[in-house]
Amino acid sequence: MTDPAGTDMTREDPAILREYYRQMALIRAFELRAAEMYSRARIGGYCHLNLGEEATVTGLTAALKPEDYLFATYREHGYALARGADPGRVMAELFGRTDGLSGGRGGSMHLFDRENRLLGGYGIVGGQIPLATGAAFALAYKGERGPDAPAVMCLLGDGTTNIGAFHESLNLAALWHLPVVYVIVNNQLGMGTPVEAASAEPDLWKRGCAYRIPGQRVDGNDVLAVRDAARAALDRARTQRRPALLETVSYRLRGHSVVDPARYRTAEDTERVRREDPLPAFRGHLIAAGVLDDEAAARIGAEADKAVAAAVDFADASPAPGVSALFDCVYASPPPGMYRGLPGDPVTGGGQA
Amino acid sequence: MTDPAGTDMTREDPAILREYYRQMALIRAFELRAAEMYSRARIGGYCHLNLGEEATVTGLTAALKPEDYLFATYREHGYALARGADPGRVMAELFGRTDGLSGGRGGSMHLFDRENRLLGGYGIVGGQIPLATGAAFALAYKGERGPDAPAVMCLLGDGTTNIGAFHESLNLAALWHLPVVYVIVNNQLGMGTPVEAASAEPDLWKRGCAYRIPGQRVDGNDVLAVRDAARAALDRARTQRRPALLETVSYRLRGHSVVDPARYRTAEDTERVRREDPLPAFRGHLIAAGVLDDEAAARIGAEADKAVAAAVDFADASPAPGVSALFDCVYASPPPGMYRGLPGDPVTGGGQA
Amino acid sequence: MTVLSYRQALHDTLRAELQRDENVFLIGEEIGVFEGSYKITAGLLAEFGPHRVWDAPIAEEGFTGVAIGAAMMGLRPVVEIMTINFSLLAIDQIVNNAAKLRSVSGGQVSVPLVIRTPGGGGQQLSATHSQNLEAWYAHVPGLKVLAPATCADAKGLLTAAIRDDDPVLMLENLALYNTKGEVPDGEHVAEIGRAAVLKPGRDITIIGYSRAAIVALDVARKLEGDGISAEVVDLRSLRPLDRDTICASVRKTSRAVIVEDDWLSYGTGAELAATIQEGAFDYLDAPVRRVAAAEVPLPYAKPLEIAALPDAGAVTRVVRETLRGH
Amino acid sequence: MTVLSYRQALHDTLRAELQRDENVFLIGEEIGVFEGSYKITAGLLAEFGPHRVWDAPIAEEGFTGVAIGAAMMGLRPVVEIMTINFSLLAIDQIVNNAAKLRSVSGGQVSVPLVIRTPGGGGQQLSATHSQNLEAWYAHVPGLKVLAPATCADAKGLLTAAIRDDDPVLMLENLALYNTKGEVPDGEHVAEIGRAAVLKPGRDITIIGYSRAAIVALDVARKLEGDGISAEVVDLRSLRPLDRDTICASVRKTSRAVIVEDDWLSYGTGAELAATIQEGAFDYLDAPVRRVAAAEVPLPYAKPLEIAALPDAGAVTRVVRETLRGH
Ligand SMILES: Cc1ncc(C[n+]2csc(CCOP(=O)(O)OP(=O)(O)O)c2C)c(N)n1
Ligand SMILES: Cc1ncc(C[n+]2csc(CCOP(=O)(O)OP(=O)(O)O)c2C)c(N)n1
Ligand SMILES: [Mg+2]
Ligand SMILES: [Mg+2]
Repeated sequence: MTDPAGTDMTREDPAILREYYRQMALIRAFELRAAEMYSRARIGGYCHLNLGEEATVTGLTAALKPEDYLFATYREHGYALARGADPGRVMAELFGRTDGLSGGRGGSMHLFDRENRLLGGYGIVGGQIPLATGAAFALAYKGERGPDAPAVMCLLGDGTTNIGAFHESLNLAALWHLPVVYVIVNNQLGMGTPVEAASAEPDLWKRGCAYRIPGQRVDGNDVLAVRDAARAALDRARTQRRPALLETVSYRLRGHSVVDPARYRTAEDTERVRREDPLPAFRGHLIAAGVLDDEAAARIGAEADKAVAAAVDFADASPAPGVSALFDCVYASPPPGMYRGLPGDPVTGGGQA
Repeated sequence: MTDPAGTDMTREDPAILREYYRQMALIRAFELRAAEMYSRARIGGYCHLNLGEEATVTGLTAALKPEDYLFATYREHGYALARGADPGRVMAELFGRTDGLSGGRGGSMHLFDRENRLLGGYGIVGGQIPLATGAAFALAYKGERGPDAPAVMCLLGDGTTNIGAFHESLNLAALWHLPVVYVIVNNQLGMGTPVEAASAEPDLWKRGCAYRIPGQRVDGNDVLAVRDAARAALDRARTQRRPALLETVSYRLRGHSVVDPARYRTAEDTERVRREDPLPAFRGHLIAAGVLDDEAAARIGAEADKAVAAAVDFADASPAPGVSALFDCVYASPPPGMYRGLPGDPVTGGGQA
Repeated sequence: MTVLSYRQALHDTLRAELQRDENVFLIGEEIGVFEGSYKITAGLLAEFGPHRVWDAPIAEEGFTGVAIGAAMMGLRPVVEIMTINFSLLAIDQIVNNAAKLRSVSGGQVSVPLVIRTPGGGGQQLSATHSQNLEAWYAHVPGLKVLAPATCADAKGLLTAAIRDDDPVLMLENLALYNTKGEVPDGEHVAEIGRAAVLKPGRDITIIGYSRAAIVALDVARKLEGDGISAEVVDLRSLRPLDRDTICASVRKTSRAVIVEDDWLSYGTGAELAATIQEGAFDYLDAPVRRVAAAEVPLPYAKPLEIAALPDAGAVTRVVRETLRGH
Repeated sequence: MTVLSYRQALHDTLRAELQRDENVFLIGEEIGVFEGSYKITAGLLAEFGPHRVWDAPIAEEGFTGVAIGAAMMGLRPVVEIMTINFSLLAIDQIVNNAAKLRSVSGGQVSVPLVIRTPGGGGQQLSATHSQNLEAWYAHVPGLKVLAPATCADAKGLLTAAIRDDDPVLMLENLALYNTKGEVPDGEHVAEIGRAAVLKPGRDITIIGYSRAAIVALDVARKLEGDGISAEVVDLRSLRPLDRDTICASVRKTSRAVIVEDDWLSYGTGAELAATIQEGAFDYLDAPVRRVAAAEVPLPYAKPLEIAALPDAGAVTRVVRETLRGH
């Protein structure tokens, strides 16, 4: 793992560094507010947060070009924001409203933003991996190659490396030379299971060995290290059509989802939560490097809070979808005879003499 | 790959070497006759032969102790024979007769011989791998360990390393320290697909790297090399509860199944068929080492033919199962209400006034 | 009798069976340290240790197959698949191995296996996490599929399943875990394959299983006040299906409504309606109607979710229509 | 019109669509060098090259998911899954992704995908290789499920499927590949969702799809000689299901027999019987009967296999019973 303190801030444009901090602060504020909204029953279902992954999210999305495609997991609010989605529309999706990214149909686990080339959050563990591989297949099929060609980034969790779809997809990507970068967002837990209890090779970045896919591990709390590693891997994908496996290591600050009190955490784990929080760490580095001062940091934090408050207001004001919309979006071309009954409706128009 | 000529025959008991040759000859004779019986419509469905894999089959089963368990693929006639099943009962299974190993219910792809601890041939690619892992789990659960403890051998084809079940199973076996040896019987083709066209890491024995499972490749045409490598891996499994991955390399002499004319083979491939036939090669080595002479070899061949002819007679004489047996073997404890209708039978006893 | 939650009844049964037979073990994701996604296995790792309670990596196909293989060797695994939605990853192992091994081996191999898995929508878990796919499993010879509605059956059927020598899919339901009811004390083994008449009645039969049977019972009780006497049949088992009890009830009442949480077309209710029209044809005074989920990937938004799922209101309406109709 | 085999009709359609639209590509195991397990794709690799015809490793979940992902990007993949039995490995991708992406994305994503896969028993392929699991897919909103019986429909429905913007499961049948029939020349696109009356009749309706529709037609033709006028309805599409055509036929004939190759309980016929008893209740003069496969993992031995599968004899018997019965 690289040492975050080791990254040379002085080579970076201070405006970009501040922008990264702004993004991280926005994600933090958004996720804290989402948790609150969940506890107030404004959000339902499952709600998985990026708390503790703000540097990873920011670094990975910073490496993406606008033309690139991103496939995410159910833990994807931050990616939607960092990719450019309007916070109000993201919050509206969590609220299940018509102005949500998917009109309230998908909810927290299924954020799609086609315009910003976010091709979805996915709830079935590993289900997104073949799809992302297929998107890369489509890019290769269309013959796009070179430094300006789009590539695909596919996110997955540490626990997800143990499922069959991971294996099948990486093999296909390597075999067919597809421009895709698989990123293992190792937050050190899959629900309550630590990496070593789930993966016989806990150095997850090495698991590409079975497909001759090069791997790399970076400190997920180091936004610049994450960005640079992802950028290099994406560039290799663009120009050489070689998939890559990148592992970012950070720490999940809260439970698996909002409802999980994480009682399985040890006292030492709790201490790590404090120690491994990327937001104050990055702020500290920026202040030390003279890129930010306390006042500017506070202002950025306040702006993030304001943006999130506005997002909540927007979501609140957005109407819930009406029942007449129930059968929308099921088929692109719904054939005439398709049954569209509500519970208890007859299956046919008549038949009783 | 080891050189078959390199194996030191002089250290082996000549009786054992002749027994290996006898087994290989029996498998060869059996498979040739099975092909013939298929073309005469005495065998139906799919029928996959071990032609070209006789040294692998014999070497692998020679490494097994009677207490060990074997899980096979649909290409398993030879393993059933080498494991001790009566050739007549194997042939009867292929004929679909009541004296078949499974009473004619399973056919060529599903040879089971519980007594000889052959826990099945399996038709879904990769389907046997989790089961074999589970059998090893049961051994570990029961606490058996040490040089006399049983272990599990699981066969799979080269093409099968690309399916999810392979990945999930190897991870579980390594994580839970299960006494199982996975053997990739690399016959260089999965149907018409060469290894390099299917596996991004064509050195298949290396694919254990993703689970810290040690791998090894041996010449599948060298019965002694196969046996010794399998034995070492099984012993490690027994004593240290460590899974292993063993790759044997041989060449499929005919089509994927009896009905496949293998038109996709090149002229060079056909030349390899001649060159890589393990049976004449082993005979040559044994003769050169003075373990066998032409006459003895001919006698063994003749005995194999006789045994197979007797197997065909036995199978022929065995009755086909009667329709009254249709619902046998579906449930261990069939509940009273279970529907057992033949096509067109009513679903209930009555109901019409 | 003791009043317990459905969750507690399942938990206590697992505990009792772990105590009774050391060949019984539990395996699944997050059932140990995390104490189960729905806390059915809470405390069992602490009590029985990691030798009996196995936290599995996210590998449904792998660990379900491992359990099947262990069952072939004589162990009695109880698998938890977190929800039935994830069972799709393991379905090849369940359908092509667990259900068929006895048959393809000509009886040489038994698979004494239980797969516990909850179905059910209504928790705003959206399209991929709210499915009711039990009709798929009920279609497959070689499997038994149980679906307890009551807390007593949660105990009785799970006990029966664990002691059964065949592979059993035990369908639980997210919406039932917190319901409470009387549960027999001590040993309680229900018979597999018998439906239960939860409430006798004369005018109409309402048929359900799992959560839907409870909805049916609620509706029937309310209708009693309006002078409508509805009989409620709780299937308890989808495979085998107790056609005799179903048809006997309808022969008595002459009318039937089916309540099911799955999608209407090709769902469980289709089999029930098909069975009834065949087995009680001359007794039927009205078509058998089905109250099922609307045929959409279940949306997240609450109003859409509510609209898509069957509820007491819809059942009541269809019961009244069925009584009036002919 | 030209007389072609069902296999040839499928082959020619794939070829024509590959020529017509360069976004169409084929992917599956052994479809290229090996020319297809059942030779549907013979010659297409040679003609179109590896850029259009992709031989996939044995990784059903992976390559099916790849096709779905490619479809999300606007390509039009035609996947071959060697038989429907192996689709279980890919079923999560089909049901949780292909069928739901449009919905969970609120319409942002389309999945113009075709999965071709044959079902069918009767080839002595035994328990794991002889299944008819189409009822599972027909149950799932978001999918379309087509099942051509005739050679003309093999062409017309496959063309329609490839040009459709939704995910379509195209059920083929091992027992039909060698059958022959007239196929319209040139462009021929069938309408998705319409059943066909293969033979009009007055006395009884026999309903089937895929191979079973051909069996139904054979039986109906033979019965004509005995003065029995049977109408034959070929569903052609299981999802959507053309309930109007089915019910209209039964309202005319008052009796119905269903022929299906899958297992009886919770099979496709259950939905048909349920639909008919609801949609034609007052017209029915006898219970709707189903002729389906016996509920066993299909045994290898020929006499057992024959006994387990529906055939013309069983259909004839049940038709006669249904005519006599009431
Ligand atoms: C196939 C499947 N199995 C199980 C689950 C339940 N589940 C949801 S998230 C999760 C843990 C995933 O862990 P990881 O991959 O590390 O991602 P993280 O949640 O830490 O981001 C599990 C088991 C699921 N959604 N899909
Ligand atoms: C899941 C699944 N997919 C496809 C098939 C069809 N199939 C049967 S054998 C085979 C090739 C297997 O190749 P390999 O693993 O090398 O074994 P071999 O036949 O060479 O022994 C295929 C694709 C199957 N039986 N199961
Ligand atoms: Mg994690
Ligand atoms: Mg092979």
